[in-house]
Amino acid sequence: MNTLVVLLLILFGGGIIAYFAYNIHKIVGDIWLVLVGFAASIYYIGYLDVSQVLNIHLAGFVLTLALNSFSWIFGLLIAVLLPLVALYSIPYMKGQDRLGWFYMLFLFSVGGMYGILMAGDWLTLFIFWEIMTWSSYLIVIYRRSEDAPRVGLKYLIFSAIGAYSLLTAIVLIGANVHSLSISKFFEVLPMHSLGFKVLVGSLMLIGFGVKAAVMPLHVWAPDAYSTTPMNYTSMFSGALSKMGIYGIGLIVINLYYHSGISLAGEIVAWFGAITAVLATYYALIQKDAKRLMAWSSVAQLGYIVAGLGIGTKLSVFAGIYLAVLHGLFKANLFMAIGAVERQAGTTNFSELRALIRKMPWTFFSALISVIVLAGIPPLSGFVGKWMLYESMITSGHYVIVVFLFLASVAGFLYAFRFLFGVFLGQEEKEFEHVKEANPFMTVPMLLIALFLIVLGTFPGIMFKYIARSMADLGFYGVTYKMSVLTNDWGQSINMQYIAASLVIVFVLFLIVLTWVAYKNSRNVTTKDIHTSGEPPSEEDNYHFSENFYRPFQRAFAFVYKYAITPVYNEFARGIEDFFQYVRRLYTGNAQTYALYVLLFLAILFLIAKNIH
Amino acid sequence: MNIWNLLLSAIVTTLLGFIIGVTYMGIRRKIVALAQNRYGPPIYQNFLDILKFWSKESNIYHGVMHHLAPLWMIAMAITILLIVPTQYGSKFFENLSFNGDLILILYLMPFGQLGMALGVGQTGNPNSAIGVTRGLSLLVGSEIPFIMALIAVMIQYHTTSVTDLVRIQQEHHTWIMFSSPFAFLAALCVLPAMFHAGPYEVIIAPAELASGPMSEFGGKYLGTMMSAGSIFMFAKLTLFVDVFMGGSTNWLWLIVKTFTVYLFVIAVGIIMPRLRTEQAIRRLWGWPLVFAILAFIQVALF
Amino acid sequence: MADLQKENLLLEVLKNHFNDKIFDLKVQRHQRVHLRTTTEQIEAVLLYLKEKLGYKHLSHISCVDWIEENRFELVYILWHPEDKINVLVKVDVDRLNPVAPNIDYIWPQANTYEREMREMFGIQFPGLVGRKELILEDWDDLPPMRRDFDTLQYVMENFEFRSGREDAQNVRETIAKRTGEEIPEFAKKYSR
Amino acid sequence: MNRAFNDRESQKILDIIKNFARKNSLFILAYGTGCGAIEIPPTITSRYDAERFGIRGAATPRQADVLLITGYLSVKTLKRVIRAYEQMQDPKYVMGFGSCTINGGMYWDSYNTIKQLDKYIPVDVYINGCMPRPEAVIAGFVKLQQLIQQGKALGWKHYKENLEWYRQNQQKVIKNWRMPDYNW
Repeated sequence: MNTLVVLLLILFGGGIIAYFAYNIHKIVGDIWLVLVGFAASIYYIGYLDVSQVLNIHLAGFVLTLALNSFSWIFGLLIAVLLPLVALYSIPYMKGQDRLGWFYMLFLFSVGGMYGILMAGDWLTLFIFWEIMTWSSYLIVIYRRSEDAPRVGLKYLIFSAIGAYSLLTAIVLIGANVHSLSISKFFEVLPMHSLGFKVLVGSLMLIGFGVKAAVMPLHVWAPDAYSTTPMNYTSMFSGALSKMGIYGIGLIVINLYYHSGISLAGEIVAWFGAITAVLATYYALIQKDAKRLMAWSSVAQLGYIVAGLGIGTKLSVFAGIYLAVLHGLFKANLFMAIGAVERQAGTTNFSELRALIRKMPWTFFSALISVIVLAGIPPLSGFVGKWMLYESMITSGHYVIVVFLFLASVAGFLYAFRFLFGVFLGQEEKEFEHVKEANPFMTVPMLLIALFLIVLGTFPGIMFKYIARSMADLGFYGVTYKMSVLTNDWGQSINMQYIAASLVIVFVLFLIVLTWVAYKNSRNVTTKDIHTSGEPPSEEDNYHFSENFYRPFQRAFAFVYKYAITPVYNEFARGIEDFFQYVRRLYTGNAQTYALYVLLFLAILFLIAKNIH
Repeated sequence: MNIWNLLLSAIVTTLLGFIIGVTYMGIRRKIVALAQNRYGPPIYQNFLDILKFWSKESNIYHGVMHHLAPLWMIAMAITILLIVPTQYGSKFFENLSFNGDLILILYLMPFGQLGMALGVGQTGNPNSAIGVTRGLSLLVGSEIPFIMALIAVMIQYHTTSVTDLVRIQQEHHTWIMFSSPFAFLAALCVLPAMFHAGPYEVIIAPAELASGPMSEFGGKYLGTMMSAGSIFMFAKLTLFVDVFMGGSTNWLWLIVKTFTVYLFVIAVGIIMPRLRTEQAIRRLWGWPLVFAILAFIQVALF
Repeated sequence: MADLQKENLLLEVLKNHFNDKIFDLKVQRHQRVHLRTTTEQIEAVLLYLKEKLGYKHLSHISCVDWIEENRFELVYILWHPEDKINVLVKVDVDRLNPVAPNIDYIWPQANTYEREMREMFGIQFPGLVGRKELILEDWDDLPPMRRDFDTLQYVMENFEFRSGREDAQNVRETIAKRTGEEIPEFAKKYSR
Repeated sequence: MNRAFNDRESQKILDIIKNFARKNSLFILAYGTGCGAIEIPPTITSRYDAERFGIRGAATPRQADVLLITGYLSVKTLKRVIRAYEQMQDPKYVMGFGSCTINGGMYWDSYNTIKQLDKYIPVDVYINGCMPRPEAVIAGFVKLQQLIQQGKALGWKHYKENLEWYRQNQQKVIKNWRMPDYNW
């Protein structure tokens, strides 16, 4: 039997069974979920045959399932995250109702992602794209919180914009190329006119850009990421957004660079860079850990899009590397936030204080992830950042690299904001009872953290797969070494020496300092600080959480004043109003929407065929 | 590369960097004193300070991150000193200069700052946290013109390695400060901010924030931090000299060059009054950014 | 000396308005008018002075402990910025039951003075808002500015003197002895 | 190697080095009570330049070596002084300025100021005067330096050993003792 179909069956069948299993008992459902997670993951890594192709003839269309090395690496990311998130979900979702429904949608969306990666033709891609979108939409509104309908609506409207532009592009392809096969499309593309290429490319980029949250289309992302239950957000931001990156990668490299319109690719890169800068600037004024990390996701995806948009060998390499890495560390960070939310009951910076002593393991994994996020050596984030910057400098994109540097330096600010706001500062009585999260939650986080540490010194572990996937994008002869990075001008850095130097000095002084200081050490509380002699009373708390970056905000007032959104909000509100109006025509039932999408698809195809 | 040779040269370089850095700080105090019409402390005063901090008997421990805070600083400082080429052409003092480049150094610099920021956060002192936010905000101000200057140099000479830059300057008998003057000017303007000296000392502001990030550190922690600060300062000076002033082939010449640059920083620090954070950022994004853009234009045109 | 036209005019106005509710009216000297009233009338007098006559500024409220006459004397010192006249309004408060009206709705700054008097003399101002402690901390003895509070005794009980101060002389007595001055009896008693 | 450190003679040499560093690097925490606070600025600025002795202001008790009590000390400030003193790291020294810290001075019969500073915290050096001028302050510092070099400025040890006595005295004047406990 075709291994690709088996994987999809595991996920979709597992999803349906999970629905019933959770209706029997929670424990049955949990066991089933973990089983499905591990089964899908092990099956994907161990038994999947990449060379297999399956053609399904359906109503005059040929639906193709085929995996290549480029999509395999994104599948690998999902395969790594899925079992860990499944383990994490067991304690995280304790006490929630409609778990069967939730996990069915969860597995469906994962199945949808795999379907997208396996799609060999545009129609299959679109079908799975919609499955993924719908299941994720239903998860966004799963929690029935106050603003869930609004957030869900926002997500849905942007997804609809993306889906329709994708569909239009597919119809155009169908009408002009007479084949919906993805590989065939890229083969014959150079023969087509410039206008066709730009039009199809732009439509596709809008479609994929929605999921990748590129700047004009990102509005849904911060809300949706922060409203969804955190165990799904780690998949949402970690893996689902990478489907957009996957699509952008396909389009930018194959459509723009291999058919001679690299300017368009650079425009995409510019969109990515601006996304990175502005999203970073919004991230650091957020007052909630979830929203901060949601904005940070948008910013990080901006880097990846910029890397793919530049289109040199090293930058695409860096883009894919960062995409996989972002999936890992952002999933880890959302898991950590989820653990904090579950244990302390809030993720608001003005309420949270000093959880480091209470939740040391969560802090550790969050710390590692934040270091990776900030791109500080010697951890793995730096490897990606280095390749990205060097590729841009060596290819002469020096203005765009300044923008990315700006985003990344300002990224330190929100990285510290997050760690300080949640884990550091003065301890509060209210959080005395807080305990470390369940091992089912911490162990997956720590596993990812460990992997991120190792990857810093030995990035070659992952380079192997990325180099293979580069061949599928048309970059042949990508060389890599275990821990030596080389740029296009031939300069190289050796991560082993750097890491060794840092670690040796660190450990040496740690031993000396601990040995010297241990004997007469006085453990003090966070209340015993310099307060000009005034002894703080029980109820005093000097935690610093309001107006955290006030001077920064003042200095960059113009960014917040002009670039934020009176206009943009109006635009969004207008769209929402419009949608509200449109909504009245329909029943408001999700199935009806799905029906409409399918109807629209059918009508478009009919029109397209008739025109021809 | 012989590992023992590397180790030995690393230790020698670190010790020399420490001695020179601490002496520079003492000289700075002396110069500031002379400018204020005082006699001032002896130039070895900072050695005594560090020794005194290390001979403190008791130790105050706020938590793990607090304990580790000075270690991030010193690991970062020493690693940067090892990556920056101190002696051009010397086989012995090669250190790690072929294993790192400018981007790595730029990214190593916040390594210590963020590590310290975490330790500072665990003490729970609001003054320290305010100091850290100021420091990080200032980082955005100073880093961008500096990075732009470096990128201009990198693109002009087609290399991202400091060692290569030194080699090019030594072989062509020129200094980059003459061949790309705008990049040099931009970097020079933000140099005081990189040292948190001169008008950009709002981070530690003793009268206002009780020395900001350091306010809960004392004894051995502060001693380690001061040592790390001295080494880091010398490493930054060496980096500046390597990139813009042709590096050096012996220690004496290196000392002369770095001290000249440091004298500039001290002079600016004595003359200029302290700026508020947003003023500092605006100032750093004023002329330095203009110079950096001119440097870009120079690269693009020539 | 300057003529006391303005001061006398003010005296007339006050006399006409309040009749016998105020007494002891006199012009002490140039730019200074003195009057006395009761705790019942003090608010009306102060309000009248502020709203009608333009004594906008409350310079100070002070308290004098007349322990022999068993009363506290509150002195409200007002200032007219244009006419340049100080008015001293004095009120007597019973020492055993020291209650005076709270006037911080007339001048907000009165709040601080009243809190200080509450702390230092134990005078109660009904409706006075603010922490109980203003200057002292954890004070549980008599209010320390009262004259029946013996500071030396308190010091002897709570602190210890370093030896070597025993031969310290009373400066006032020494000078008096040297010059042959007679120190009156009351001054001796409360010479501290 | 181990013997060398435990050996009496070498221990002494190590102590001499340590004390030399300690005496030449005094970070002061000026607790500006009373009129003595105004004597500090001239002492450390251009006219008298205390920095030539290695004396330098410290911002927080954690970094400081010397606590200066510059003048009369009310009971309310005593509480803060004790806290600041206990936050300092060993070895730490205290200097009392002026006659008020010695025997109450002109506030000898004030209900609210303490009379003998050394009953509450250990004082290493007193400087006489009302107020001592900067010359006297510097003389006091030189005296403190001599004591440190000789290893006699051991007020901090004394405080630790007689903590109960000090606590008793402190709690006698500070009625409402709401101070965090210290684990020595």
